[in-house]
Amino acid sequence: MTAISFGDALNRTLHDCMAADDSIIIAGEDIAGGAGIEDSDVELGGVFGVTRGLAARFGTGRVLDTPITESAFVGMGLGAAATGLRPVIEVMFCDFFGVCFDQLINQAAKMRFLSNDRIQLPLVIRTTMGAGDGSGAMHSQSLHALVASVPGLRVVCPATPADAAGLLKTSIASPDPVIFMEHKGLYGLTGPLREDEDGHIVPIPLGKGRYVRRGTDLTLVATGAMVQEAEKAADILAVRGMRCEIIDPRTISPLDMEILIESVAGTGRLLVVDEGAAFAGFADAVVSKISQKAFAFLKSAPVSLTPPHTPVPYGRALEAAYLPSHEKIVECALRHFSK
Amino acid sequence: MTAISFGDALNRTLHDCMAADDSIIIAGEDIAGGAGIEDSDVELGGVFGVTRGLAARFGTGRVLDTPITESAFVGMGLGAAATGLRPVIEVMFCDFFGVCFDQLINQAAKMRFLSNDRIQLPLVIRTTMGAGDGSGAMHSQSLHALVASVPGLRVVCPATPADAAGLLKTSIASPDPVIFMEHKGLYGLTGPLREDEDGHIVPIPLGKGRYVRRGTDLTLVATGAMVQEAEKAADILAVRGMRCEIIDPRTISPLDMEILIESVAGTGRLLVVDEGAAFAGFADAVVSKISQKAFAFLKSAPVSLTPPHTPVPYGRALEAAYLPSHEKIVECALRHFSK
Amino acid sequence: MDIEILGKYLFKAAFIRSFEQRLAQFSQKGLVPGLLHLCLGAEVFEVILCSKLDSSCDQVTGSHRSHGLALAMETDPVSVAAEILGLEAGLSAGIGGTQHLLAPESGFLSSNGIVGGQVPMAAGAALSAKVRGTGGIAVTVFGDGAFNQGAISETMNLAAVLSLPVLFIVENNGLGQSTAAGYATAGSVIQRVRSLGIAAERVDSNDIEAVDTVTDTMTAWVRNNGSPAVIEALVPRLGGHYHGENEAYLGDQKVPDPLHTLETKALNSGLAEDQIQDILSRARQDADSAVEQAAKLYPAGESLMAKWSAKLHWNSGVGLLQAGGTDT
Amino acid sequence: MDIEILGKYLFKAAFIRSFEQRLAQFSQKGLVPGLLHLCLGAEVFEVILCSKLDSSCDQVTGSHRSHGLALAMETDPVSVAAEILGLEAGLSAGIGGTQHLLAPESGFLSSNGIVGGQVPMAAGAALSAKVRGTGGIAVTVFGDGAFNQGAISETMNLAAVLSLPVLFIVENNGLGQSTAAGYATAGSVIQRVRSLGIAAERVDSNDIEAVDTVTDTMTAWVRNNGSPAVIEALVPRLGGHYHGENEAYLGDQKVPDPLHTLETKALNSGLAEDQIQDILSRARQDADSAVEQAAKLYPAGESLMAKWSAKLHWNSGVGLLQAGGTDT
Ligand SMILES: Cc1ncc(C[n+]2csc(CCOP(=O)(O)OP(=O)(O)O)c2C)c(N)n1
Ligand SMILES: Cc1ncc(C[n+]2csc(CCOP(=O)(O)OP(=O)(O)O)c2C)c(N)n1
Ligand SMILES: [Mg+2]
Ligand SMILES: [Mg+2]
Repeated sequence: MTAISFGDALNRTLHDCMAADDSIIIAGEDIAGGAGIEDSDVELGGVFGVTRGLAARFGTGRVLDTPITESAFVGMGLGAAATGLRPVIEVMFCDFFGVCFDQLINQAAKMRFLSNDRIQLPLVIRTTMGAGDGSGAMHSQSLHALVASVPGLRVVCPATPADAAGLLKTSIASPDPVIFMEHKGLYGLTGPLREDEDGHIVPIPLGKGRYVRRGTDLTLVATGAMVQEAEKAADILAVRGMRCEIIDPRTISPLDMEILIESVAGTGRLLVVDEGAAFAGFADAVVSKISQKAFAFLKSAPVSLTPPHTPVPYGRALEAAYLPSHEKIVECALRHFSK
Repeated sequence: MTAISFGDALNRTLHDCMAADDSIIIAGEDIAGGAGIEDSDVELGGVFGVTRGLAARFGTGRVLDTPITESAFVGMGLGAAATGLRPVIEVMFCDFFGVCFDQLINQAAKMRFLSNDRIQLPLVIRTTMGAGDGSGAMHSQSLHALVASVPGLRVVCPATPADAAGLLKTSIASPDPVIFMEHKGLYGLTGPLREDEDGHIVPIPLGKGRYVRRGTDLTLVATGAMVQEAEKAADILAVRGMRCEIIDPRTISPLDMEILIESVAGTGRLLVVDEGAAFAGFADAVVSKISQKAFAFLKSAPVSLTPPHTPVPYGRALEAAYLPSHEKIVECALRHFSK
Repeated sequence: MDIEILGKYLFKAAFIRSFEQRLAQFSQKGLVPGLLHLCLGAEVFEVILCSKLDSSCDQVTGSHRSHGLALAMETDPVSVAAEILGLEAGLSAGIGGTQHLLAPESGFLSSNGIVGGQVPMAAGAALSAKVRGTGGIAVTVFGDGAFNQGAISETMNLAAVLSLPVLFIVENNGLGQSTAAGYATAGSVIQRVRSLGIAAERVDSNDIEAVDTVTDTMTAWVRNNGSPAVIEALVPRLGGHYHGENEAYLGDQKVPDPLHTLETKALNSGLAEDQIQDILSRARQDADSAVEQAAKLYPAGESLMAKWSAKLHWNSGVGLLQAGGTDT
Repeated sequence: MDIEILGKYLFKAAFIRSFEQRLAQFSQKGLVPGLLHLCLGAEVFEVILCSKLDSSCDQVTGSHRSHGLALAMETDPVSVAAEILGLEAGLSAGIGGTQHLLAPESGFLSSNGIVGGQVPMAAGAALSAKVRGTGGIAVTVFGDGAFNQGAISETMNLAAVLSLPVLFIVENNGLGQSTAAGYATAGSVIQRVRSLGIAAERVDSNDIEAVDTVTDTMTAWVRNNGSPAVIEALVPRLGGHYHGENEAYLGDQKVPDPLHTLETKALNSGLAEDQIQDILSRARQDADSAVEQAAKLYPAGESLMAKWSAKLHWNSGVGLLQAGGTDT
């Protein structure tokens, strides 16, 4: 068990996977950095440093800096995936999915289906998500459910270094296109890495959630950066006598319904906290699925806690008012579930 | 009360609105038709004929045929809306939102907010949705909830000629960007048009649902082409002794929660049938909101009936297996609600 | 030109023509689920183009109007026809349909329902060929209308910048649906692509000799230099945008049919009249029988959708590597 | 050139420089929520460009790097600074921030967080001017990196085809984030836009006279002809991509600073040394005091978000015309 940051865990995984498999290539903007600048020999390694050292190690034949043309290079990724490579494409922020959305929802998502499974599409789109750093309305969105609502795309939202590494490894091996969403606020988070006896990263299956903590009174569902808020809230609620069970589904699609139902069966109460859409987002999806599948267990109305249905604001006070937080979780839990 | 087709109702509304307000312009592909063809004097009026006669009447200064560049002309629409015009832009199929999604989710959706209301954005994006005509995976999607999940966009899904006309009129007058989704399968549907004593189309407010029929045993929620399926199903279920109440919310955002809660308060049972996403779609949104807001009224688990979580298939038998239908509604209602 | 080769071109082009005409008849009888975008007029160019390719390492992507390309790449015609008819023996068991023909096994990676959607993926096929050192190239075919789509200009730039072996084919038939290319396109195709520093040639599909040379030169250039090139092919659109469309917007343009031109060329090059007739009638018979055979097959139905529903289900790991984990 | 005009240019450009430097200091103190993309090096060009515009009918849209443009269009500097600081007196009460400055009232329609996102909307502003007959034009400013984005090539084509009065400005600073323009861009900007049949000029921002002439000619051309034009402006990027960035990837490039060039030019044209110093120090004082004043204002908070939450709520008709209906 090594303690490592979330960002370094991803970097380590990319290094390991690329070393093990020649067919893995990566492409994106500034992922090596300094392309075409004469005296430049210092790698940028992506704006968050996740791709550091890859170009130096594997060469610019496999680590491609691209022009700022997401449609072209995401499409290139899927075309390469359909013809024998395993591309890992970086789209700097998921907000930029807007400029390449056709390549995601119509091309990547549908190709395996349209080929009736004659084509496998081992494509990973790495991207960032989430607010909290004053990046404003077009660099802070949480579009995990939006992409998960598109049949054919798999969506991963890790919350810890170990999950980031293990899930990235599995995503790269997946024959389905995977949208791999890294919350910007987590890059600095440190934690242990799970390795096997040979020092290999232990892969984590897609579709398998995780009990962050066990509890009996309320099921808190959270992903990405919200997991930490849920943990802090649970600490506070524990003092108030409410023992929360926290579930991190880790992947949005496939979604681990078993763990969700199991938990709600135990607690009878559901609070989903999410940074995504207030309408038809991840929170609505979970509340709906649980209401349908575990209705009999519910002791009271399920509750979702999301940002308001507005774009992400910029100013610090505004952003704080916008984002779910442990304080808001506590307040929400007490208001809805304290009798 | 004139009987008129859904398509003609839209055409009539565009004529009326453009005649009444010089600032309304329309743009899109082939909406006049024959642009640049020398001997062409026959207007195509759009691939579904909805814009027929507009170019002849209002001139190509206000009715603009565009190249096949959705990002450019949707963006042009929003820029024009921000600076004094009221553009009605046609995107031929909502599946093509992929190629102009940035202009929808980042630009149009966020502009009023980012300006803190100094800019109004009276932009209507007319588009088609829905399967059932063998158009295949990229001309048949139902992305109403996907766009409704984006804060700042309003989404309208009319199911009758009267609603199409009344809602289009209101949409054009709206200071918010509206995605106006016309189900391809409805263009031929005829019905009365609601006009006032002066022969003007009666506008229908956004956010106001409609009781399609009253009933006591089960609330069926449906929009667009699914309303007809719900009606047929209700007829059959009536024979089996189940009296369905059918609600057509008509607009996805804003969503008329009052009518939904009122209905569920009466019936205690909810079945949402929808042609959109099986995960984080309209059905999940309604089920979630009702489970949260009307839990106490629910006598049994709410249910959603959607297509499977796959792209839309092409072959007739496949497409029939994919789409919700009145038979499937009946089966689903009996399975879940017959005790 | 070698008359044997001319004969082959003629056979294939005539086959495609007959194949589509036969399907159009089926469409009129209501037996085709979707709208048919026929390639009437483009067959000869496409056949000659594809004759320069090697389906073992090259990949072609095409637009909504790609029946001919799939066939020119030697995709099994019964499977193509069955796919267009939405039947079980189709390439994808009828899941994809007329606008979504996928046959990477014969070098036809994909056609596409989104104008321009097929173009970026060609850069990917080219990248694969380059990284894996297969010697292959990618060819992507699209229309004059598509030419203005951002995804295409982006991909041309990307292919140039990354030196990817992609041959871009602009099939300029003068129309995008009902809109004239001259109206929709600023500047000229050739100038625009040359301004990217990409090698480009324009060819009239009625000039058989030129088509043969240009496709040969340009495929070789891309293959040998590992960098992109463009061909603008002037092809007529001999029918409506789709079969059965109300073509009222079209004036009466008269354009020579490259298939007739090829016939004449073959005749002038020494192929006997009866040989030609024989080729044409064989082509027609083969095409008819392929379509007829396809039409006899079963439609795919519920079980296939059930399979896919399970596979892609939001709560299913099927089809995904569940490395060391249980299937949820 | 008229020394009075040179003096004005100098004042404004120096004001923008000081304004941004002051904000950079605030950023270092942790008082700016987001990353600051400073326009260091582009001020002179932007000031001269905007001096040719009429804010009563023209509209400018800009990229992520648009503080200078907003100020050059005479947007109130306190409001701009407060917006960048995320405070209540900001243009949008701090909702938008550094990358989202919207001031249509002063002819600056919008800046943008999406590379290229601001360009199509300029076509719309131009269309409005055309349809409403205001005599206005739209100007849209973006970088060399953005130039490859599909939305931009699409918009150039659209503006040409529909004859829209849009002036496209490619601010070529040789870099898109850490990537050289020469690496990312096939062909040359000028050739590429001229191939669309669009009038285009290239100008070095250190050639003050040329900047003055080219911006004057091109804005007039667009206004008079009602059709698009392009200026490629060579501007240096005197700092990192954003303030505080690790610029290790940059070699040591030495480029002349147009602000110094303008100073020299003013001197050579007859403006006295002390007049120049006076201009520069006034500019610095004004800028400092604008930023300082802004920084004293309140942050907006919960009540504003509550207002917007109600307004845009998925279950709210607020902000929508509820024609004849009840508000649900
Ligand atoms: C993004 C997108 N926009 C619009 C359409 C509708 N559409 C299908 S084909 C077509 C015309 C295409 O013209 P062109 O590229 O010249 O090809 P051609 O049909 O002439 O072969 C249009 C507008 C589409 N399928 N995708
Ligand atoms: C669609 C999109 N892709 C990527 C980015 C991230 N990004 C912001 S600025 C920038 C570089 C832009 O370069 P250029 O257009 O030359 O403008 P400059 O920063 O040099 O002024 C990039 C890659 C973005 N904001 N939007
Ligand atoms: Mg064409
Ligand atoms: Mg730049």
